[in-house]
Order: sequence, then C-alpha cells, then structure tokens
Amino acid sequence: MLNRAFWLQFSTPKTFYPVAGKMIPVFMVLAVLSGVIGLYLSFFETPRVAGLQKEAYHIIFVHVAASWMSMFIYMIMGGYAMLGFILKARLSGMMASALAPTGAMMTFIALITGIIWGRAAWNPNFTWTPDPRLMTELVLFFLYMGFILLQVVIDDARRAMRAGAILAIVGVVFLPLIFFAVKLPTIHQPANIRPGHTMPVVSVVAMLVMVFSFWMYSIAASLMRVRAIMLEQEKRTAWVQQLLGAKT
Amino acid sequence: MKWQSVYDFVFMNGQGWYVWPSYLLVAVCIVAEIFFIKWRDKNAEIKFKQYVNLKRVQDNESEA
Amino acid sequence: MQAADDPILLNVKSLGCVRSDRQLFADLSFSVNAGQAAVIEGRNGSGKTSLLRILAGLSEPEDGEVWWRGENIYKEREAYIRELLYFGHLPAVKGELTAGENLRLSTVLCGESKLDAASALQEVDLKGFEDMPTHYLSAGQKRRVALSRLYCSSATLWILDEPLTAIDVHGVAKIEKTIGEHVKRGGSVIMTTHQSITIPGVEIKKIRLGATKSSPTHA
Amino acid sequence: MLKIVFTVIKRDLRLAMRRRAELLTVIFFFIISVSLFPIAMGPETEQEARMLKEIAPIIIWISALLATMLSLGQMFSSDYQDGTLEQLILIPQPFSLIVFGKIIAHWLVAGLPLVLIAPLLGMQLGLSVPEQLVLMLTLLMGTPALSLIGAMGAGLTLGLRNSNILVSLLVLPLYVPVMIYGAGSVEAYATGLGFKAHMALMSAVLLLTLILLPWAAATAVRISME
Repeated sequence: MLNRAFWLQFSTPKTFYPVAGKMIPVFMVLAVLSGVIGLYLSFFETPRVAGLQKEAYHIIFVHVAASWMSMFIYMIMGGYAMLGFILKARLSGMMASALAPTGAMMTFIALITGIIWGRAAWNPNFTWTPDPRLMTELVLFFLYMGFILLQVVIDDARRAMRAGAILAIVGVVFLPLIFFAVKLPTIHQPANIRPGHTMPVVSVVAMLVMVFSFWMYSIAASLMRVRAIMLEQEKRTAWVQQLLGAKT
Repeated sequence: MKWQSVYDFVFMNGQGWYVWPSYLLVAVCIVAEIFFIKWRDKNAEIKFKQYVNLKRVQDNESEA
Repeated sequence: MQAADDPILLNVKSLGCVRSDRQLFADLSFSVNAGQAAVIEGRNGSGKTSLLRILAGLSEPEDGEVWWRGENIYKEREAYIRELLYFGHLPAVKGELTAGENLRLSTVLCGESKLDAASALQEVDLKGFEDMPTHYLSAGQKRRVALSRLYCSSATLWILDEPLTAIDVHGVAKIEKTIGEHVKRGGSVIMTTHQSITIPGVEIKKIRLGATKSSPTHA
Repeated sequence: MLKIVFTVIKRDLRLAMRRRAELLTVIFFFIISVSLFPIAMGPETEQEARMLKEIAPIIIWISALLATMLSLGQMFSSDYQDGTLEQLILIPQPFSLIVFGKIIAHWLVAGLPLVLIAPLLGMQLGLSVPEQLVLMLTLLMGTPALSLIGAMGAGLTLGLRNSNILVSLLVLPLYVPVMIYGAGSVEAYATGLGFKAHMALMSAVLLLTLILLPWAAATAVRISME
C-alpha cells in the first residue's frame, strides 16, 4: 500500500479532493470521541483541588490544548509553505492557507482562556501582559492575521501563495526568537507567576486526550477548508469543471 | 463522584463563572469556524458559476 | 544540446500563461533565430506584455519553458540576462535624475557600454538635455531617454514592449533603422507594437496571440 | 560582487538626496513622536520624572519602529512605479545583492539619522550620558535589523492597495524581539544588571536577519513583480 501510487494521490488537487473528502469524517469522529472522553475525564475523574488553584483549573484542559495547537499549526504551516515554495507544489501552498485560520482560532482561544484562567486562579485584577506565554500567543495571533490578510489582499492566487510562503518561512524562524525575547526576565517581570504544582496522572491523561481531540479537529477543519480553496483556485481545470459542472 | 450535586458541579464554588464561559467560547469558536468553512465552500461554487459565465462571454467575443 | 552554429537563439516550448483565472494563451511554441525580428500581435489583453515578461524571465509561465542557446533560461539566468535588453512599457527613467545620469546608471548596472551617454542621447535627438532632470521632459522625450539604451547596449536579444508609443514620425523611422541595423548584425528582436512597422531588407516574423480558443488545461 | 552593492547604494543615496523632504519627514516624525510623551505626561513631580526616565528607552524604541515603518514605503515603490525595478531585476547579478544594497541605503538614510538623534531625545527624557551611549549602541545594532525585516514587508506588499497599513501588520510582530532586546538592554544597564546578555542576543538577531532577509526580501520583490 505504501507505494508511489498511494502517495501520489496526496500530491495533486485533483486526486486529493476526493481523498480529503473521505478523510474528514474519520478525523471529525475521532475529534468528537476523544473530546467527549477528555471532557469526561477532566470534569469527573480528576480530583478536586483545594486552595490556590481552585476549580478554575478545569479551564487548563482547553487552554493547554489550544496553545499547543496554536504553536504546532504555525510550524506545520511554515513546513507546508516551505515545501510548496521549493517544490512549486500548489497543494502544499493551499494546505498552508487552509491551516492559518484554524491556527488563528486556536491562538485566540488560548489567549482568552489564558486571561480568564489567570483572573480566576490568582486574582481578579490579573493583568495578562506580564505573562510571557500569553504575550507570545498574542504575537502569534498577529503573525497569523498578517499571513491571512496578506493572502486576502493579493488577487492573483499564485502570487498570494508564494508571498504567504515567504512570510510563513520567516515567521517560523522568528517564532523562537520572539518566544525567547518575551520570556527574557526583566526587572518589571515576576520570575514566574504560574505556581508550580505536580499534576495527578488523571489530569495529565485528560489533558493529552484533549490535545489529541483538538489535533484531530484541526486536521478535519483544515481539510474541509482546503477543499474549498481547491475549488476556488482550480476553476479553470477540467476536474473542477467536471465536479461542479455535473451539479449545475 | 467528586461533585456533591448538580448545583455543585455547575457553580464550582463560584469558579463556574470562569469555567463555563471558557468552554462556551471554545464551542462558539468551533461552530463559527465550521459555519465559515461551509459558507466558503458554497461561495466557491457560486464563484465558479460566475467564472463559467464570464468565460463563455469572453470566448464568444474572441470568436466574433 | 544544440550545436554551436545552430541559428536558433530563443526557443519557446509550449508556453502557457494564466492571469487571475484566465488562460491568456496556451501551448505557444515558436523560435527566434539570430538575425531575425519577431512582432507579437494580438488585441488588448491577449497577453502580449505577459509573454514578453515571461521571455525576459521577469515572471514564470504556468507551463512550458523558454530556452536560450540550448539552455533553460531559469537554470542559466545570469548568462541569459547578460545578452538581454528588456524595454518595458514603463520607461524606467527616474524623474529625479538627469537624462545623462539615468543612462549612465543603467549602463553601469548592466555592464559595459558601447557608446558614451552624450553620443547616445544625440542619437535620440536629445543633445543638450543631458544635464536636465528628466521630470522636466515630456512623455515622448522620456521614452526617448529610455530608448537611448538601445544605442549603448551590446545585448544580442532585444525585447521591446511598445517601443514606438509616444514617439513622433521622425523618431519612429530612426528606431526602425536602429532595429534593422541590430538585426543585420546578427541580433534578434522580439517586440510588440500597435503601429505597423516596416524595416527595409528585414523579414519580420509574426506571432499571433489569442487565435486559439482558450481550453481547460489538464492538471 | 561588492561593486554592484556599492553602485546600488550610491544610486539610492543620490535619489534620496534629490528628495530630501521625505527623509526629513521621517526624522521629524521620530522627534515629534518621542517629544509627545513628556508633553502628554507633564512630569511635574519627581516621581513622574523618574517614571518618564524609566520608560525613556521604550519610548525611543517604539518611536524608532514607527519611524522606520513610515519610511518603508519608499524602499521599492518609486522604482516599482517608473519601471526601474524591472531593470534592476534584469541586472546580470544575484538580485539579493541588489536588494541588499537598497537595504543598506535605506538604513543609511532612515536608520542612521535616528541613531544619531537619539541621544538628544534621551537627554530630553532624562537619561544619563552612559545610558544614552548604551541606547545608541542598541539602536546602532537594531535599526539595520529593522530595515532588513521591513524590506521583506515592503517587498511583499508592493503594488497592493493599502500597502502601508498592511506592511505594519506584517512587520511589527517580527520587530518584537529587536525592540525587547533594545529597550531591555538600557533598562538592564540602568538597574546595574549589565547589558551584555541583551547585546549578545541582539547581535544574534542581527546576524540571523543578515543571513535570511536579503534573500527573503529579494524573493518577495520578485514575487510581487510577476
């Protein structure tokens, strides 16, 4: 099965379109199942925590999953962009554009849940600005928005792909720099405002299950989006005309 | 069972005010994203029809 | 590989160009020999400028390849550009610089010059304008400053996009003569023009764009 | 190799001298934006004056970022509009060298003046002489990185609608590390922590941008020219 013909169907829009269509339900079901399991574990199986953390710690299961995905998707996006740029493979560029909005959404979730968690767990006057992780999320959100808006503004599809690729490649190189710079301790910054604690095993498992669920969801959502992008950009090709021509 | 009652589960010692909106946000974001993708898919089909019509006009023009 | 004495300089192989979802041309093949002038014909929007920009290596075609002296122009880009003079539809004349500075800069940047700036400007009837900032010049005079590059260049292939726009009758005759001389020296010219062009003693190859009906490509 | 870079620098400097007004606009923008802070705060009490001094490096750095951003439009757009950029691409030399020359010229015109003026503005905000020297040093190392990153943004948005607004969205997030190390080193020096670590990190950023961004900017311009 793992021969050339198998891999080739993932490499051109024409062959990937139906394959992606079959893959979406699989990933969606996995996402929902693991999501249900993760939520059950986090709400009912984790021990109650007393003291500083309080019940607000139920937020971290989505917060951590979303922040992992936000970073991870950007890296994957940069990888696809690089691949598409070097090999001139249109599908890779399309995957990069399809991942960006999902990544931006994950970043947004991570940012907002992070702020809510900070307020709930430590103090209601929590300002999120000195928190390096949230600050990185904010910069990451801007990076995603820059990528998305650049591709929206450019009319020509090929130029949009390639311009986005350059931005994503440079962004991936800069992301560790930004992360490191924001973390750099200065006098204004408390060393670490997150109290260290050891998590019970159930919580770790619940968190990993939630990360898995978000991961599966991200794949499903970007596959759905990449199908729409393929239709948008391959209008003049025979396969789209066959596919959509049959419907009209 | 770690919760004493449904009330306890929902209220969470007052922390429910923070927990549930967070989950609501996630749910809203996911629903919105899927809605936007579906909308984009529909839009791609509409744009395709426009494109086909435009091309027909242009082809007729170049034949004339 | 082709033999060294092959007269074919530029070989265009099944070129296709797409601009904002429109197939401008597809499967376009032609060749240009040494000592040959070619005129690209077609209506507005048929992709003449796009074709010239692809031939100059400024933009990449959707499909197909362009070969120069038996080498792909993307693989041997610098060697190709060294023998190329591209005259775009924008004059590439900086308003802040004088006519002489403009010309000297473009020749310094592109390598050696056959002719000094003063004599080149004399060729296009702009003697005495050498030290005048070009934003004082009229549109036609600016085009002529740009065209004076033809006299300095030692390039083999000239790609000229509408060189006759905004040039008076006298100027047109002069440019036709210059192109004729270049071709007779063994150079090649590919150009677009809306005017009819006659060069005594030179047969002009015509390449028509937009004649074929646009068909969907198979991707 | 080097000759082409120098020729491009000379060309761009000559063009910049012929339109001095644009250059002066950027410098005055920098001066005004820094001066607005003390005017707005009106530091009457000693505590307010101390606060102003504390955030002085941040004020100067953010103003430098914005001033650089303002000047990015000039880097390629005039060459793009009159067709000269096509001719620059068709020079038989690697295009990244030419873009590198243009970036250096941009820095000489729009970055270096900021470095030289910064001490005057620092004085206005109450920085001591050694602090001003540290500030100058960070600006001297940081502003080239700003020009390099900005060149990519300017290249990507070449010829687009609202390109000036879009370029800030693309470039500002990437300016974050430069800004943090720049402002942070003055702060670290002022509090006696020493600024060597910050400067080392800043030079690492500069080195990375020097390696990566001439290529990225040149590719961005070529993509936009297609």
